[in-house]
Amino acid sequence: MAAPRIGVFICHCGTNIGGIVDVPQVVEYAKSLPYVAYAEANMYTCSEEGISSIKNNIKEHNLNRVVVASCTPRTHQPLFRNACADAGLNPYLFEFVNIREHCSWIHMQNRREATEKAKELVKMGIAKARWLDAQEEFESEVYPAAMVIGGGVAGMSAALNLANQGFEVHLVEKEPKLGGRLLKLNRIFPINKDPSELVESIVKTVEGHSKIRLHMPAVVKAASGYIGNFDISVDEGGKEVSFKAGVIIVATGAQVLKPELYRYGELANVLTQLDLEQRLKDGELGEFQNVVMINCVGARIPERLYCSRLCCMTAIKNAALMKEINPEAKVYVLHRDLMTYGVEFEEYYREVKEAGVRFIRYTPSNLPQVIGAERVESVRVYDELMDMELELPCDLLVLATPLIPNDDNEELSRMLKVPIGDGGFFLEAHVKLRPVEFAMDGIYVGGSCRWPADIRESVAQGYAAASRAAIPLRQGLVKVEAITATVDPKICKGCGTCALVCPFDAIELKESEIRGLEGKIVSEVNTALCKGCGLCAAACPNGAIQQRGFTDIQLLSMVNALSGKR
Amino acid sequence: MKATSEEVQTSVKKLFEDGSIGHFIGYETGSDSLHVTPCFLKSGQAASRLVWNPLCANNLSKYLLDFKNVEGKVGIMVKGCDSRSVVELLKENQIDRDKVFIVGVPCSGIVDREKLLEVLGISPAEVVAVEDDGDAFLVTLKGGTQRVDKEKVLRGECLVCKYPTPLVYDVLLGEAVSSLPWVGDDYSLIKEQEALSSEEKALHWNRELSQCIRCYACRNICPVCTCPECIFDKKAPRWITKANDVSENLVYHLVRAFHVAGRCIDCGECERACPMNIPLRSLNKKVEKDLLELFDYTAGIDVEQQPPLTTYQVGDLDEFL
Amino acid sequence: MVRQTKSRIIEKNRLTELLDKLAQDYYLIAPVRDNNVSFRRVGSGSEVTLDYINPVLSPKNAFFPQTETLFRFSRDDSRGSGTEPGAEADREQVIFGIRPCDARSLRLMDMVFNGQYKDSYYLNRREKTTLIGLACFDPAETCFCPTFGIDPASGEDVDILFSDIGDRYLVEASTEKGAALLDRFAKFFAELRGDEEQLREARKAGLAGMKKLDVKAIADKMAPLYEGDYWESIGMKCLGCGICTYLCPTCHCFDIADVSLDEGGERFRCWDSCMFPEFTLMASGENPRPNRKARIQQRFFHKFKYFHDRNGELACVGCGRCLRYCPVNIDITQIIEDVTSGKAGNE
Amino acid sequence: MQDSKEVQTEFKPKILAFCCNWCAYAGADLAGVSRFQMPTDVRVIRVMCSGRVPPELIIRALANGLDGVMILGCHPGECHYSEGNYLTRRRAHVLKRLLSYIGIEPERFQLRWVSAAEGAKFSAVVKETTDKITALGPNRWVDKR
Repeated sequence: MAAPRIGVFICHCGTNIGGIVDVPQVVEYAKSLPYVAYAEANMYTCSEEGISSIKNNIKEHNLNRVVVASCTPRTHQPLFRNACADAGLNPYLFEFVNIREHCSWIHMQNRREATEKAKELVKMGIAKARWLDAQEEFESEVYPAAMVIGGGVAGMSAALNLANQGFEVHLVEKEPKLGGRLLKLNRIFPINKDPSELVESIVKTVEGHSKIRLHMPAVVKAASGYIGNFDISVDEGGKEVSFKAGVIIVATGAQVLKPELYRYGELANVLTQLDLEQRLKDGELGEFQNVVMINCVGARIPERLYCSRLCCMTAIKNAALMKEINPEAKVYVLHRDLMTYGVEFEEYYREVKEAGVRFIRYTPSNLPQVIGAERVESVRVYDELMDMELELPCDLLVLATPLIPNDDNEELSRMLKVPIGDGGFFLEAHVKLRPVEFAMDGIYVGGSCRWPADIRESVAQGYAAASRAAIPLRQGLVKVEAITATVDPKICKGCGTCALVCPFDAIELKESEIRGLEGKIVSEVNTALCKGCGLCAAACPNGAIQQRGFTDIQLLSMVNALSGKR
Repeated sequence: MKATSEEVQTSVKKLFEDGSIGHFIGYETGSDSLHVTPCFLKSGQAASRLVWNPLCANNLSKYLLDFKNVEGKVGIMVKGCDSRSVVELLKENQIDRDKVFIVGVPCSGIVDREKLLEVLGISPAEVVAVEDDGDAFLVTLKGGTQRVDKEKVLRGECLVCKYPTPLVYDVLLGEAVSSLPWVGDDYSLIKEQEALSSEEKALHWNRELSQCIRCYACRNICPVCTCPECIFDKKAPRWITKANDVSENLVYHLVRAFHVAGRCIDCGECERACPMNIPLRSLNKKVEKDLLELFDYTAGIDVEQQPPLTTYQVGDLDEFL
Repeated sequence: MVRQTKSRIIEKNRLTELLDKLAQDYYLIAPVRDNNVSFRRVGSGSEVTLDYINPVLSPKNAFFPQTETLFRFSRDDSRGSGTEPGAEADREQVIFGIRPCDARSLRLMDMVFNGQYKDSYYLNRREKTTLIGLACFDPAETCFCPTFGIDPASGEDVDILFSDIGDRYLVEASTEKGAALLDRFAKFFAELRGDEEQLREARKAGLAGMKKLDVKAIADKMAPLYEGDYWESIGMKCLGCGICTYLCPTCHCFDIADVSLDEGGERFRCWDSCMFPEFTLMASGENPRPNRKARIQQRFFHKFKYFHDRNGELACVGCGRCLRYCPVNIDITQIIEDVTSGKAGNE
Repeated sequence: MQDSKEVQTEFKPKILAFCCNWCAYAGADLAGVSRFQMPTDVRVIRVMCSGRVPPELIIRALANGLDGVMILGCHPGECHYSEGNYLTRRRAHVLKRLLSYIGIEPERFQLRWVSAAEGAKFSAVVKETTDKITALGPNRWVDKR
């Protein structure tokens, strides 16, 4: 291997870095460090000028490692890696040093120390770069089929989207009927329509689609594999069915909380909003004169901190409906805050108020009280705005309760190795930048299993998940960032510690087939399954397994560089 | 009753004869009456060399690694503690249970040679034999016999041993010993150390570790140090230089303590091997104590038990926030 | 050269005072009880222990330290790059309490460091050191120095020999360096009373039963064992640790490495051991001594053959440390007997 | 060990922080984007998961004379790799106690949870740790060669 020749490019980022850090001084310092063959400052390394300077200098100075000290690798690493690749340098021979977010922006009052810190960070980056190796990305074929779990509106939207693009879709629904929670609703806001029209037309399309294979009632029993190559087994009405899929979309929805509050379940005229809808739908509601609705029942409390978002609109919708059925009825909505985001919803709220529905704000420190022995007779509430206690006559109390995670989320999470976040909902890869993907490649998420979502959002997320899932399906090949684990079978002792800590079952103990080591039991990494977390490398007692791009020697060199060792 | 050397010899001979084993690893008398040395047999003929007495300190289980590729089964003599390192070796797939024949010997404590000589105020040449005699050792001297209380002359690990009888064996010679009467709080010495101030601790360990000559005897004798190439022998990355100074020694000993965390079974071999008398068990015991307190884990008990640092509970202690 | 002996006595109760004085004027190295007794630098006489047969580490550290800076360098051009010898190179040192076996080992080490190549580091220290030996009357069960012609009560290889003869030490200087030191500290010493030689002879009774093996022909008997299986059985037992080599007063192998820091660095050498696999590991990955058998065989071949072929001496002084401290009780005396009796060849 | 009289009047500690790519590093980025000002003594090494950091590195860093080492990772339950930080947590509990046992003050090794959204927390952790370690003074466990 050729001796390292490191090129260092230090970015002013306009004044973002250059205004604080003495960039020329850092450049001079970099030049004094071992293996540095070239160093320069750039106004903007990410500009066209900066990028071509990297490319030109790789050639001119015969550089075989590149270090850029600028902003964060989380946004700019691909750009600089590509620049290296364009100049014929393996993109993994690039190392990023963050002297903006981690230095100039947080030490604006102390230029001298910021400069010293930038020098040290650059020194550490160079120390790591010296040990970088060229890497090849692993490619694997994608089986052109998808599995969508959940036949609600989100799942159906996703399935239809992919099927219409021509991909085979396995849609797995645990109930005997498609439609999900929508089937239970009476009307849908803000259009105030019967959802069955909507559901039926979608269900019909799904059921009649030649590319959709329906598994119903069915539950996923096992799933193994990796992006492009999942092996799935479902229990379909007691029968085991197996198939392959290249991608998986999780759209399993959520359930409505049945509260243990306000004497729900004890008094006959206390309902949840969903109970109310069911009765309205079935025409079994009966007479009513005084309706009180309470919002945030079981939500935004210490045990369940989140806001379910939909319940406010549900309450407004049903309050309006009550007024519509019986214009003489008195309808009160007791709320903590009202979520009526979006153009139509705020307008809808105003209309309902005009129709005579009264909104009263209560505080969690002073909860409404249910009065009555056999039935609710009145509700006593402290009106925060009027600063007085009211007693509202009541013959129908309706509780708006939040959506809560399905009971089987945990099981599915373990099976698919996708995380569950606060409150038991599934957790996407990045709250802002990757909203419908899991960190686990090839698995996507949409609808209320992620977070309480209304129909429109569920449909949109279903489409979004499908469009992300279509990328690998369409490309037919997936590439894995070459930060996966590798084993040195010569020094591996086959203790299996790495396999025990691997969250992705990517490591197996196998008999080696390498010449000279035939029959030796050693760890073997399935690169397609490896997600590059490096847990194995940290657990291995003798460094026999390493994470590419984060090897022991690379990390140790950084630690030593920081300690003043070379 | 404790098994005698003769019983060991007879049964090993039989094992060779009936084809149960092709090799045997045991003890024989060493350079003097106060030493035994590992003994490797290929046939029953030499079985009369074997001994079993309170001087058999060596944990022989690591030698099993050298017999991976031999024909037939390897017989080995294990005490309670040694059997626990066998469990660890099995757990990490370092040996094949089907290729090992374990001759278990319940053990009521091993003599600390230096302590014995000091208590008796004699030189080793005067000793003829040491035998187990309940709560004492019977020491035959050239000029007569002396009984010495075990508690005064036992090895440190034997003073806190909770597993005198092997946990895994194919045949057990002698009666099982369920517990040892002198064993109380395993961790009283550790707790004393924990109570010191940071400065006192640093001084203490600086003094201890500066004496280390990095002969690696503690590592090489350790039955659970089984890496074919230790990270400390690697040239790249070089975790420690060969320079013998306290920073390098610190890295060596702390990393070693961590590497055997959840695997160390306190056979005491590291400390016995150390020519500089560094209290190495103290580091391992500290980790052992924490693993017990934090994760209710004890090493070397059950082959199926997952090592504590390769698993977790969502509800584990979280001090970090 | 005829050795002139200058004899004095020192009362036992004046020894600490003498050591105090020596510690003031010299870099004094003496046996100290830490976890174990070893030779260390002492600042006063009270730190010194006399309760030992032989310290766990021989005093080779004083001439050939386990870790020794060869030179330091700076990256600052204005300060020049070049070497900067350590200040310790110039100190005058005294070793008190060295046993005759260890003293003999220095003679063997001289053959290495003062042979074809002159090792200035070692030789400088040798030259600046005065050895005060302590005669050995109560050897350990592991001692076998007479095997190599060493008289444990003699001062052959030291500058001054102290012999414990009860209430006082007989003090004999056999070199000019030793005599000069006696003169310099004359006030601590007294004239002989006359019964000293008699008392010494009485004490020598303790040496009567010492192990003395016949090693006359050992080098020749080693040669045919090179291919034999004898070492297999020893290698099987051996742990491959460095105790025997590090504790051995005659083992002298070292490695050289650099410490490189931002501001500069140093080159140091440190003990190495033929028992370690990396000792012979080549950059290619090839290892000519790939197993414990090959390594332990090398150790004994070096001691009893190669060193002898080169220097006419066996590289062992019979101090017994390797036997005493070996965790698996590998017995060098047994090996010598096996080799010389021909038993080793029959295995 | 060095004589404590040598303590410089103005001690600037050198602290290393291993940050996981998904939470803590992003949190540090957010702190930067938010221009939260903080002490200059912490240097970040990016790893993909807090679980990548082996005890060897922490021990080596402290033996090298660094004054403090932190591992910053995702909150429990939020690991990008679902369980890496749980393993980190177990290791850290054991390592912290072992370090403390030989006299390295527990403050010198910290594991903290910082999410991608917690720029403010990152900055607070940096301040807090810098303050604590400054108060402790230099890591004098080993005399640097």
